[in-house]
Amino acid sequence: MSEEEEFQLIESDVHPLDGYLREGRIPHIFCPACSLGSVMNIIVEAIKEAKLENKKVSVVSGIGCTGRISGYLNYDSFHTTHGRAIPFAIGLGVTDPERKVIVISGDGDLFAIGGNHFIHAARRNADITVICVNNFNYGMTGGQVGPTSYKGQYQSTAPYGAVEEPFNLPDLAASCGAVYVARWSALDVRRMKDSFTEALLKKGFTFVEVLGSCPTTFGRRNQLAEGKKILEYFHEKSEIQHGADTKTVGISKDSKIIVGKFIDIEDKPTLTDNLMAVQRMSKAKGK
Amino acid sequence: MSEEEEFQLIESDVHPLDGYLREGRIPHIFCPACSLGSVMNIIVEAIKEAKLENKKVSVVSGIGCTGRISGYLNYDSFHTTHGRAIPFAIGLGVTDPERKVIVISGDGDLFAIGGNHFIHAARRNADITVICVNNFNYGMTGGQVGPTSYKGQYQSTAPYGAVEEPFNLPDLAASCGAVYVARWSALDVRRMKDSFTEALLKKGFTFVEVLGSCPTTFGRRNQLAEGKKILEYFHEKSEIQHGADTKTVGISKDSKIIVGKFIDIEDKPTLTDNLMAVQRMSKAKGK
Amino acid sequence: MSKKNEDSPEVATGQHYTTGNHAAAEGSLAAGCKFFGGYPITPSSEIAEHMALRLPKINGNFVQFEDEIASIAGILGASWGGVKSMTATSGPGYSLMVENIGLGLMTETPCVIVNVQRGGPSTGLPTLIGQQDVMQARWGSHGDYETIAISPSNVQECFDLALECFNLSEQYRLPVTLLMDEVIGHMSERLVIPPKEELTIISRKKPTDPPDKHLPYKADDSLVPPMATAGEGYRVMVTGLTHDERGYPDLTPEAQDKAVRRINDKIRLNKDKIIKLEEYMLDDAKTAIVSFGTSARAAKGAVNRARKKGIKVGLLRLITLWPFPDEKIDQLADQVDRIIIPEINYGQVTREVERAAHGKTEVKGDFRLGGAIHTPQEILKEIERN
Amino acid sequence: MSKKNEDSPEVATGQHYTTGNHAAAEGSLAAGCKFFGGYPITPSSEIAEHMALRLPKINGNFVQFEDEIASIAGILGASWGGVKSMTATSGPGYSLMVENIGLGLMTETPCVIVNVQRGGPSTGLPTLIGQQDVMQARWGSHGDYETIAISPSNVQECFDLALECFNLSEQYRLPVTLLMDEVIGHMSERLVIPPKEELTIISRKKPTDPPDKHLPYKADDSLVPPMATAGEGYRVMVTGLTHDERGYPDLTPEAQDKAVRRINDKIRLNKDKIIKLEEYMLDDAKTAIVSFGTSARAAKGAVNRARKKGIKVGLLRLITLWPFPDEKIDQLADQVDRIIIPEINYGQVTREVERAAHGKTEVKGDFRLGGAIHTPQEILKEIERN
Amino acid sequence: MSRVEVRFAGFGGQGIGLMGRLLGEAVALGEGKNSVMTQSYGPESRGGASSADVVIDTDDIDFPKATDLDYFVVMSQEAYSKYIPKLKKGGIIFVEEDLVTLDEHADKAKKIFKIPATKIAESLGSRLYANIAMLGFLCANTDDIVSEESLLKVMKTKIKARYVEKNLVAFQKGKEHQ
Amino acid sequence: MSRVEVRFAGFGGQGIGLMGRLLGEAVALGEGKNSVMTQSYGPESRGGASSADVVIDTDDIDFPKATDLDYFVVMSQEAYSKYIPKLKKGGIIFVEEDLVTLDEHADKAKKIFKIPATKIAESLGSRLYANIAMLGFLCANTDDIVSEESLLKVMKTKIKARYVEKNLVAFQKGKEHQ
Amino acid sequence: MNTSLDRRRKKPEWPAFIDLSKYKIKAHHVHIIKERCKECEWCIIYCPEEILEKSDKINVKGYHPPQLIEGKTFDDCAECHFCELICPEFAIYVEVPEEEEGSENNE
Amino acid sequence: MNTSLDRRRKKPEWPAFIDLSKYKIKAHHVHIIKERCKECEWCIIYCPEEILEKSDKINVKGYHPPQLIEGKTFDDCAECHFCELICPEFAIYVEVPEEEEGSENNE
Ligand SMILES: Cc1ncc(C[n+]2csc(CCOP(=O)(O)OP(=O)(O)O)c2C)c(N)n1
Ligand SMILES: Cc1ncc(C[n+]2csc(CCOP(=O)(O)OP(=O)(O)O)c2C)c(N)n1
Ligand code: SF4
Ligand code: SF4
Ligand code: SF4
Ligand code: SF4
Ligand code: SF4
Ligand code: SF4
Ligand SMILES: [Mg+2]
Ligand SMILES: [Mg+2]
Repeated sequence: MSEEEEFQLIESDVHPLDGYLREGRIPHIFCPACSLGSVMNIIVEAIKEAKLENKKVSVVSGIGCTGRISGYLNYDSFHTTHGRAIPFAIGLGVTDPERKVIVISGDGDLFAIGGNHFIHAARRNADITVICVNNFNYGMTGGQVGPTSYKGQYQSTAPYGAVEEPFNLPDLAASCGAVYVARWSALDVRRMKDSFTEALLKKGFTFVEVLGSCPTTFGRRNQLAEGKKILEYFHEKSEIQHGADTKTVGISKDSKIIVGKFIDIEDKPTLTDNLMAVQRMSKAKGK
Repeated sequence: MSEEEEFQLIESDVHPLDGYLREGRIPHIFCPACSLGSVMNIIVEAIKEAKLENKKVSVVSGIGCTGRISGYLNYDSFHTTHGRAIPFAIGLGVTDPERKVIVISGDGDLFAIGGNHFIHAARRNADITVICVNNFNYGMTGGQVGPTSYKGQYQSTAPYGAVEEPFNLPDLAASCGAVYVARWSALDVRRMKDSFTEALLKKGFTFVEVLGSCPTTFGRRNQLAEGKKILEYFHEKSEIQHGADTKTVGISKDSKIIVGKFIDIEDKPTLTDNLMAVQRMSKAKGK
Repeated sequence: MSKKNEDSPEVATGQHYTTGNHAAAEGSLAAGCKFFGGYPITPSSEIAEHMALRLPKINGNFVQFEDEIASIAGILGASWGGVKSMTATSGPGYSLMVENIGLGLMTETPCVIVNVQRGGPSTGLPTLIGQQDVMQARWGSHGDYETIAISPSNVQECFDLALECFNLSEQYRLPVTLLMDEVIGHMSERLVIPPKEELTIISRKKPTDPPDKHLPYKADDSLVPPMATAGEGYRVMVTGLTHDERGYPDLTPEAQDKAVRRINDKIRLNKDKIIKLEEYMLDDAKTAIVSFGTSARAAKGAVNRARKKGIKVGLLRLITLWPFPDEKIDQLADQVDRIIIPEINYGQVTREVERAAHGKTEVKGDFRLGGAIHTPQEILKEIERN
Repeated sequence: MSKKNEDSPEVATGQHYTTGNHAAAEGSLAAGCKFFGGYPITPSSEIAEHMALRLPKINGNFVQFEDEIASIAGILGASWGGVKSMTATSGPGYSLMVENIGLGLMTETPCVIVNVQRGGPSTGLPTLIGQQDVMQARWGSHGDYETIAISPSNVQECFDLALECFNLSEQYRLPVTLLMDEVIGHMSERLVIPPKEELTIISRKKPTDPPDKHLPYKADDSLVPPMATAGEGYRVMVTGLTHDERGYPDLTPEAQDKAVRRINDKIRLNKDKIIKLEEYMLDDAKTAIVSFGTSARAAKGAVNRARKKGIKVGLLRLITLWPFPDEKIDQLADQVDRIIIPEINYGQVTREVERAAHGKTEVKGDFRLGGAIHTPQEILKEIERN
Repeated sequence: MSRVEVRFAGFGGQGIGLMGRLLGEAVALGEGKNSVMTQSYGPESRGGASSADVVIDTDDIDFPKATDLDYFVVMSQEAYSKYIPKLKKGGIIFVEEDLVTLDEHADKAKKIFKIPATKIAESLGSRLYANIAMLGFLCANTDDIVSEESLLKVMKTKIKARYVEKNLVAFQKGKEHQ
Repeated sequence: MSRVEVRFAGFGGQGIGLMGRLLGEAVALGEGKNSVMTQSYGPESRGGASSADVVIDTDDIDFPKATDLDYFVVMSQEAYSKYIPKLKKGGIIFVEEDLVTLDEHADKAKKIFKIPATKIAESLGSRLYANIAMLGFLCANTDDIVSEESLLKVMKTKIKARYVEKNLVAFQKGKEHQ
Repeated sequence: MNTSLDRRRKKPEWPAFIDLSKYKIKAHHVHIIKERCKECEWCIIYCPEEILEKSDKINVKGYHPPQLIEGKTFDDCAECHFCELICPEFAIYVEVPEEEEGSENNE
Repeated sequence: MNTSLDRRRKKPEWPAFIDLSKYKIKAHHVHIIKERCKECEWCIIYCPEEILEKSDKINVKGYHPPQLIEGKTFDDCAECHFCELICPEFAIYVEVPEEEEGSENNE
């Protein structure tokens, strides 16, 4: 049998997106059946779709498995410290209002150690697109419980099951003032791409939560040891409810998972707008 | 004329509450017509009213004018670092479920540098009563803008007027899971006392926002240079709306100020309940 | 590792084969730790994980906080609540903790912080060894303080010295750092935990005077004041501001001198009681190796090999890194022709040795910048170079 | 202070009577600072306040962040955005910044951090002087690094050295600390700002090779790589992980050695170019005073008084604290019988002098623990004691 | 000319720092002499004691704080008790007479000038002008510190426009007080 | 007995660390010898190369890492290329034959044992048993490291109850592989 | 001195922050610790019975503590304790004599 | 090998996450970079046309990359790119020949 007959698919060495990834960095470090690779893939597609000028795009991450994404992407990319992607991104962003700054990081990074920066950035309506891959735990450090772990979830630091109420991320974002809020599971690749694209094209603080599959450190402890089981779970539980009241979209064990675009507000002045206004005022007033 | 005739009020050297204050620490350092003294007064009255055992009460503060309150009160008192009163209080609290831990601190302390601890403590439903005196600025350091400053407010670091959206504190608390949320202005002393008392008697994360008068660093820059003007302002603008949807209670320049008790939820397991549950489970499971 | 002894479930008496991280956790439990507040970070996370498993069973509490700042604040709070408390982290987390370690030092709050060192600076080498946080353990927080930091070289010591950290912390009333490294933390070896009765466990001195007479920051000759904690009726007043003996803020140079001098002197003047060293074949040595942690194992290997070749070399292993054993080094400088310091950093202990040797002997660092440890052969080469 | 010169509004050319804090702000503006990210803290807040007033007028941005961690992260981001950036704080805030200062060091990000020192540890003496953060400026963050810290002694120097900090930061690509103290920060004196043309302003070296050939972390003999920033088409890759010349994470001991050695050596090997000292009446001195910041003023007063009495004493004023002038001290140790170090701490620079003097002369610290400064009379007494 | 040391002292809220800054700048920019102004703050800038030192010299000023006061301008009892020991023998005291009661320590002064600065200020509508009234009083009764001209010039640039006028009146009233 | 050094190597997810831990504990608690087990991790514990060293000695073990491998147990090509230079001349290689192609460096080995551990494991339902199959294979073909008895004892206590049985089968299959 | 009275005129009805009917009126004393007062005037402005005013006397910090308006007596006090609760300086408080008799001369 | 097919049977209708009607069907190639595949099976399970299955071959890491189910051809592919978008390894992609002609031998 020839190769072709055995595998039937056409063998290749390169992928059409390879040019958008840093040379020599694929294979990435993500585990088999981890959705981070997919999310990375979709981010690139969305940047293409949004027709952003490549050199005007910066990608900023904190630390974590998700945080590694920035380093694979062939844009200006910044892998900062744990939890600090957002303030770094704000500093980076204000130096050039034309720059589109994307923050991509994990639930622990953005909402445990980084929670304060998130709520303040949303309040200020900073001009950044924040993508959080919520895999319900700290993947990078081996699977500890986190602020999005649902009650009853087992993790290395919750050997008897998590007991705390998790954050409802879309609601937190909304109540702090985000102008765009959406959530998709790792399976909703095409809708995710649309949301990323919309978020990128919008001014101000835009937020997309992606429910990611982490078979290694989340799944293994929660009867979802394979990536395909997690996707199946998302598939079964998801329900699209565009415009849902964010108060109602909290996730708990075995509950429905509400996905969709929840918030899309127009014309709220952004941090950049405000800083420009201050510059104008300062020149007007002879202080 | 005799003294009595001149002053007519009966002169005294001691106040009935002096015993609840640390010996030799009055006069306090607060400015004339600063409401922090009143709040301190009311906290003591509320502790009395709630009939808490004095030695089971701990008061924890961060740094700021408001943060100085703990140090005047004659309970176990802890004046920690800027922004860290809440996690300190959590550690202190879990060591004895009978202990009532009160956190009293300023808007900057609790919501600028300390914002993350606040949202997480609310999420965990930690057993603490958090009182925030929101004086719309950083009093202690001389009047910088803060996350509760309203748009158009002048402060030393907002010489052209504040431009950012402020936090709506009751809404932030509510959306993170606080079981009791109320707001009063410094003028509402009696209702404040009732709210403090209710909050103290409730388990879980309870939050009262007090709109304070800071004539020195806030008032002076905003045409409210005297404490009495600020109280007058509160008096004019306040409207009691118990049970108001917290989304609607944001404060902006010259807007109505909605005060009242907004949230009072029953029977939500608290951090202490949860930790006890873990202890039980750990003993059940032979892990 | 599971508990072996039903009577004192906090002490896992028996023989184990386990990692340095687990041993440190067990040592802490044996010392009486009842509260762990932490935030995961490689290569320390197994300490948190083990505590999460073990603490609830002995009516202790494990809280995973939202970050390292909350963790250190939380354990200070718990200590004032009257229980022994700890956290564990690595460089980046320790950096975040330094402000509140300062609060612990100023308010004289016993607690233990484990730093399992990885390569730095910054995120550096998250999974690989470093010994680059030695100076940070001493100088990381602003202001003047003295502190204690201890460095184990094997799994058994992780247990023994974790317990010792609690003892010192309670005795001298300060946050004590157990300065491990990634290799020790992740290495598995045999660990023998004695029965509880055989352990020496020290707890904070309590006041004996009645609340209305008590001055919480008044110390006797030991320079360490007894510690009343919350709920005991003493109405403690704790502040990171400069304070007088009552604990009241006193923002004067005089109060500052008194308060800050004492918290420094209680360590400076008790150095001899605190410092632990291992001396190995030093008696007739003409060359001394000074080392610590994992590096000291390679150093011992090198000494063994060199002695076989007849070279007069010995090892001074610093178990206590801070307070630094100035006098011992000064003495050694009188004795030997050369001091070699193999360390996995760019010259931290070497600097201190240089200072304490007062120019009396040659001081030579043998540095690795992180990620790998010296081999005995490499150190031997350094010994033989001349 | 208002701008005087319409052509270069960032330089407030002219004569002023102002504080050290305002002078430091003006020095930064003159150096080209266009972004301030900060969080208020006594006694540094006036720097932020002045920047809030001045920056918008020159198309710069002032962002008051939610805390010090966000502030330092923000200014690193701004620096990679291509502008000169800074923050200002005091001890507690600096403690919170150390983790991300480490990120700046590892990623070689130019920026300036002002620490107006107050008394510590912890909250300590918020409104009163300390010089207790000298060692923290060098060792506060985890991991191995070298850094630059500079200490002004008067208001004019606050301007001059703030500008110098930016120059060094841009030239050597690292966060540089301007280590002021409360007295200098709040003191008012005459300040003369020259016209822009008379100022030397250095900016980061830019790459000259095309993006596809560019290796962002490959340095020439200067050990400092040119810096491409965001938006220039170089697709920079910046990480706090150990990285190779491409900026890619490379978690091996070899990459660690190369990367960390270079960021240390770029300072170690350029020490002589970086270090600034003031020597005052040292030529024939038998006693040397080594001091810095506000203390150096009292020390100069003491030298003047002692000289009047015929005592051969001189002053070495450390303008640069880090890198430490080891060679100069070693030399001085050969010359003098005694070195006295008046400092407002419990012996930080004294330790370094002790190390660098190699036992060749008597080294004696004259410590104040914070809140007050030495008087010339007190130092004179120390000089006369023997 | 040799070193002259002036200390202003009172409590937070009296504008002690402003007095120091005005004098310091008037000297340094108006009189061609050197001056250093330092302040000592209470707990993070409010309440309690407050003081400001101005050291004046034609030479370089090494030590920036006042240690032997040539002039002691005092506006609260607490400040008086705290700092009176620092008065140089033969120094001069300016005192807010309603708020400070002198004691035997004041005997070492060569001269004592008294003024009810707060009352004067209140008569102008706010006790906040007391500091400037005192400054006028100081200016009128000394000759080796600063000229009225230099002081007035600085006041006009350094005081917020809307308060300048009232302050000039306060200054005048202070100057005229006997 | 003198020092014996064993290195297990492969990629993240193959359970390399577990092999080391089981062997280390079996030696230290079962055989009365000393053993130190160290691991080398990839980026924060996943992906890429993974290795575990077990050093065995009757004496104290100073240096904890393996530098001259007596036994090299290798389960990925990357690991083979990386570590083969460390094999002692006359050392022994155990190799997962489907995942590793040997080259001339292997010539210095005294002996080479090959096993399709992954295939064996897959035949039991999951490639995750490959490590234990390899361990059985190692145990069967060495005599100076550890006894089967000690290893089995440790496996029963250290492997999660629900996986023990399958692993024992894998061990057996490995042991029996020729 | 009329300032406080002028201010008071601007106020709408009292019940917005204090419900007078709750407090029964009886004889008692209003005490002042005059050195503590910092003249915020809150007790004066918000006393529902409008019985207080600023005095002319100054205390050691230069402040004018409150006094009874001429013609008012303790009997006019509603014993609502509002002044006591709101005083930020712990300077004013109301004490009800244990027994009605003899309350006038308990000094 | 039937695993993936079994799985697929559990699924409800496809439109929940992909709308087939959007993609016009035409001849094109599905490419595989086999050493990158880590056998997550997502392309297999969620291919709306159900044309993929695990192969028996293992790659260097021991994984089984996907192959066409026997009997299926590229003509069965809907060109929806779903496999391409979801593949976390950048291992599979779909390429539409620029011109219909000659598409079979572009290797
Ligand atoms: C200051 C600091 N604390 C802790 C860590 C360790 N750490 C690295 S990633 C991480 C959490 C990762 O979780 P998440 O952000 O959810 O990312 P994931 O790996 O799950 O994608 C932690 C705690 C660190 N690097 N720095
Ligand atoms: C880490 C740290 N950063 C900054 C400060 C300085 N600081 C002290 S209090 C304060 C803000 C006070 O504002 P708020 O909490 O609103 O209290 P207020 O004084 O207004 O009552 C600041 C920024 C500090 N003490 N520590
Ligand atoms: S640990 Fe989880 S999140 Fe991290 S790479 Fe593996 S599967 Fe993905
Ligand atoms: S500054 Fe403001 S908050 Fe602080 S004491 Fe003064 S008035 Fe009160
Ligand atoms: S208690 Fe006070 S406020 Fe109430 S009526 Fe009497 S004096 Fe007025
Ligand atoms: S409320 Fe208190 S401080 Fe204010 S005026 Fe009345 S007595 Fe004085
Ligand atoms: S593009 Fe991929 S997923 Fe879509 S039908 Fe073709 S093979 Fe299936
Ligand atoms: S989606 Fe990619 S990695 Fe997963 S099985 Fe298909 S080709 Fe392999
Ligand atoms: Mg995660
Ligand atoms: Mg405030």
